Amino acid sequence: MMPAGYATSEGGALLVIAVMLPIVGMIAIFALGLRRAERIAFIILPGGLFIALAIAAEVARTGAAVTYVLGGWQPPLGIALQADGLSATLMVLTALILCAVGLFARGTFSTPPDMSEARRPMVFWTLMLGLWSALNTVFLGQDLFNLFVALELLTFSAVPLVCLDGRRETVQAALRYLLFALIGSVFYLLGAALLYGAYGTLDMAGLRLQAHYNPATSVALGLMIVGLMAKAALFPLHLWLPPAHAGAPAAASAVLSALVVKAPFFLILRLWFDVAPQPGNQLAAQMLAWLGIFSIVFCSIIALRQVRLKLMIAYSTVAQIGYLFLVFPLVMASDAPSAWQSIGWTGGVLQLVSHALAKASMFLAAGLIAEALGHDRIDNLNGAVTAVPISVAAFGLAGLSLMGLPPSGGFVAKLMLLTAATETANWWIVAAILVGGILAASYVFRVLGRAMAAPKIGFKTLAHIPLYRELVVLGLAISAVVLGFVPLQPFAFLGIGRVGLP
Amino acid sequence: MTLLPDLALVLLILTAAVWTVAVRDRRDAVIGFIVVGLLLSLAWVRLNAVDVALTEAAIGGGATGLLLLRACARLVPRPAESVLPHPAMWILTGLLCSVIAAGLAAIVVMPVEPPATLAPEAAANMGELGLGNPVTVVLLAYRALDTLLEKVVLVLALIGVWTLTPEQFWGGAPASLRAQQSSGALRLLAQVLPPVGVVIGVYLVWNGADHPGGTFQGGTVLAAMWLLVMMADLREPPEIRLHTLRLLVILGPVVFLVAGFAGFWIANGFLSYPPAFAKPIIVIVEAALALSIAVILGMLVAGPAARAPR
Amino acid sequence: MILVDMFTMAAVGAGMFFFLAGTVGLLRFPDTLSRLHALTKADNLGFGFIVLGLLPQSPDVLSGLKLVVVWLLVQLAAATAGQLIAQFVGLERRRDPAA
Amino acid sequence: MIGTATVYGLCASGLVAIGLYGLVLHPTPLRKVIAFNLLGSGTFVLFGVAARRGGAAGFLADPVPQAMVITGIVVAFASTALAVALLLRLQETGASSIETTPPEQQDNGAS
Repeated sequence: MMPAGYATSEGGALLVIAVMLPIVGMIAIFALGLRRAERIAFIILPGGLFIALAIAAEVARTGAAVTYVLGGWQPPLGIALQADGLSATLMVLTALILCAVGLFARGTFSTPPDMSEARRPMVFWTLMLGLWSALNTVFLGQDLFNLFVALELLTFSAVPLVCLDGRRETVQAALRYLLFALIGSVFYLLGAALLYGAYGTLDMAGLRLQAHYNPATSVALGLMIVGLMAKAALFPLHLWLPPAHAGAPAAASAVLSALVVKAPFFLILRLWFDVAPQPGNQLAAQMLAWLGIFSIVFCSIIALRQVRLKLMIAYSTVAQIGYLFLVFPLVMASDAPSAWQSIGWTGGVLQLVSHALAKASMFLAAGLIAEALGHDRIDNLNGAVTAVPISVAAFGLAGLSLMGLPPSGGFVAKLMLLTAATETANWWIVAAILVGGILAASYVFRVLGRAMAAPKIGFKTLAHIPLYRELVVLGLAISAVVLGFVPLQPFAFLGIGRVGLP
Repeated sequence: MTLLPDLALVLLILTAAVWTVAVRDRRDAVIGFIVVGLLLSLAWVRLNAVDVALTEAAIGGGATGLLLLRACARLVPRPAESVLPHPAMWILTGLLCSVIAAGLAAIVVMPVEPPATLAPEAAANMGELGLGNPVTVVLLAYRALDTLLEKVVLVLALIGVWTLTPEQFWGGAPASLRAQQSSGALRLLAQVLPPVGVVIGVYLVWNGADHPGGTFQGGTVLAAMWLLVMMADLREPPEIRLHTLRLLVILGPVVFLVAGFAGFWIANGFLSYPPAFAKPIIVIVEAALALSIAVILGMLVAGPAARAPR
Repeated sequence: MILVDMFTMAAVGAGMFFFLAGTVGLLRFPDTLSRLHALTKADNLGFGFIVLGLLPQSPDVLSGLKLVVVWLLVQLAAATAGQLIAQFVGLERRRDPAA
Repeated sequence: MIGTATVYGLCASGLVAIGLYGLVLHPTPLRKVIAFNLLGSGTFVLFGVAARRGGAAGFLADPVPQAMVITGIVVAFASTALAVALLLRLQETGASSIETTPPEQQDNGAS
């Protein structure tokens, strides 16, 4: 009856610090109302990055998951945090992107010197740190209720970021986002209630040992996955995402699109491979993949028709998330010894990481273009290349990854998914990946074509953009590209600490 | 036969819930919701969950009800709210909801044997801590991380509400809570009740260590007293830039965090308590949390700042 | 002992009667003020009798004291709520005498 | 044989269905928020049923799901507060319903 116990491992305390450090920073900013909120944030940001790297190093060194049992209370009564290869990777990714976005945002969200506290900086930095803690908890949590609290933490950090500038349509977008997120949470919680009623535990390892197919398990997992789908904006539950991500300030959009929507997907992945009785349900896997296909094709086409750059990028996010959901049938049909040794699984994770880097870069680039030109209407982008050349270049490089063209992380990811799909004869998926690539190329080149065009007569740059901000954007885009050169070997890291299938 | 009162209660709850959703006027809907909340606290007593019953009555019915009533008062009146949607739409939705309800019902009528429970584990470890109320032990020891993070959720919710402050009012005070018509009776209540209410709030927190009650219930009662005073126009809501206010908001989370980190030195790690001091530590943390909850709930009801700082 | 139990039954029974009467009044009376009248009757007499009936049953002085406190608080709240509702009705009537 | 817990389990299912129906169909945000609270209450009662069935070792009910419900109720209150603040702000800035889509988003309404 009792699942295999957790034991606090060496370096386990790092996990606690990863979750608590941003909270300490958030509380400090909130309470002290210091002259400059960003100063505290810039102490926490490198600290958090260091912790994430230390955790990854510990996982790599020991070749096993790093674990911490809170208060010494053994799950399922207590709560454990655990970092395996995948969660360590995602934590490092999160830390990198947040640090980049922090650098980028320093200019826009600094407290004016004549004020003791201004609304936008105070809110932006506290929420950003809250969001970090939430993401780390999602990646580390092993208990489904603890993960519910983490998801709520994420929602409460993300929703106000959307309406930071207080315009009517952003408030509207935030409200819609909140309602979708709340429906998602309730469905998740309903599933958790059913699982508790059936097994008396919400600990993932415990559930993995006990769970078997019965009505309660199927309904519970179904409800939880549907709830998480609403939070991850999978078609047809994506309607909230484009206005929300397009309405937020560029720095917030980057984090929302790159990281926040990945958290619920990560949980679906965990429910599917770490909790659900194996082998998973073939029909459900096909359904998820079909919704992914619809996301890719449908939202890419809508992205192509957008007038405003940020809305286009937001639709592209929905499309790119679609790729992630192709993983389920691909992994199930593969004959690899375990799920995470299959090429489909690695391709999916790589898609997640490369999209995060590319999309963060794209949103930030769009923000700089809008700052320089004073608008973000795609048809009037002429001359952007003279105003912010580095940002346009970054947009193009990030675009490579979205299209899946070599050399880029997106290329390797999509190639892996494509290989897995051909091997398992999932021809619809093959078609979707190819069509999605062509559509992505069209919308990226549409923007680039405009941005590269000669400026109209009387063209004026509205604002001067400091070089370091453009370099941050370029750095993110380059990392998305460099991911394509990483040899396949380190991907074994993603499998560290994952339990073999029974 | 013994099920008769339960069946009647459930019937009442469901009727009130249907009314809440179906009624045209939104104020009626809010009142319906408050009724559901109060009936639900009875249901929680029947489910042997007195702690939850207190929380549901205080927060589910009380605080949420106040919040919604205030929203009603501030929203511009609309002639009728329930615009009948397209028949296809409500038939489809109705069908979907019925399927989900039927699925849940089918699962609850087939309980697993023996019942899945963590009660024996919870009981086995209680002795170490010296507390009598198992729910408090779960909240502040076994699953203290959830409780800590949930306090952070409350702080973030407050920041989220404050985000909606118009730029020129940042740092100022929320809109006054006073009723349109000043009332002598309300003012009298706001003078007589708070001393009693504060005693009850403190009692609930103190008593929560060993008996039903605890931080949330006590904190909500404290918040209710504060809101009453504000509604009777005896006090204005404080300016959101005030240091005292900010410090009160974070007092609970900070004390909790300090207790958590202290565990690295005085016990076996984060959020673990040395057995000899477990009870005093938990009671101190609870007291700090209750104070913060009271302030946060009050400010959440008061809403974003609506006046420029003085 | 029997005498005490009989007292409890009688008092609680009376309380229930007043609650029933108050509820019927609340549902059947035509306007807000008379409904309010019915409601306060139920609160005062019904609840008062029930507390009175339960008092001899309390195991110790503290529980009895709690019962009395509960009764006092309910009286206070009911009186204030009654006042507020009546005031609101007065306000409406002044604004729109037809209602 | 139907027990007390089962009766409340059915109550929970009913609340979930009623709340979900209102949440999906009501056009105005305030009514959606109320419906969300009903839906949430139903979910909590489901935990309560599991708790009541799990009473053992001298406890009348399993305290773990009860503690989860208390956490959940507080979170639901926080959600309601944020939603109410958003919808009041929305009114201040000039819209009366979240269903009115601004012109530039008209084409996503179709998707």
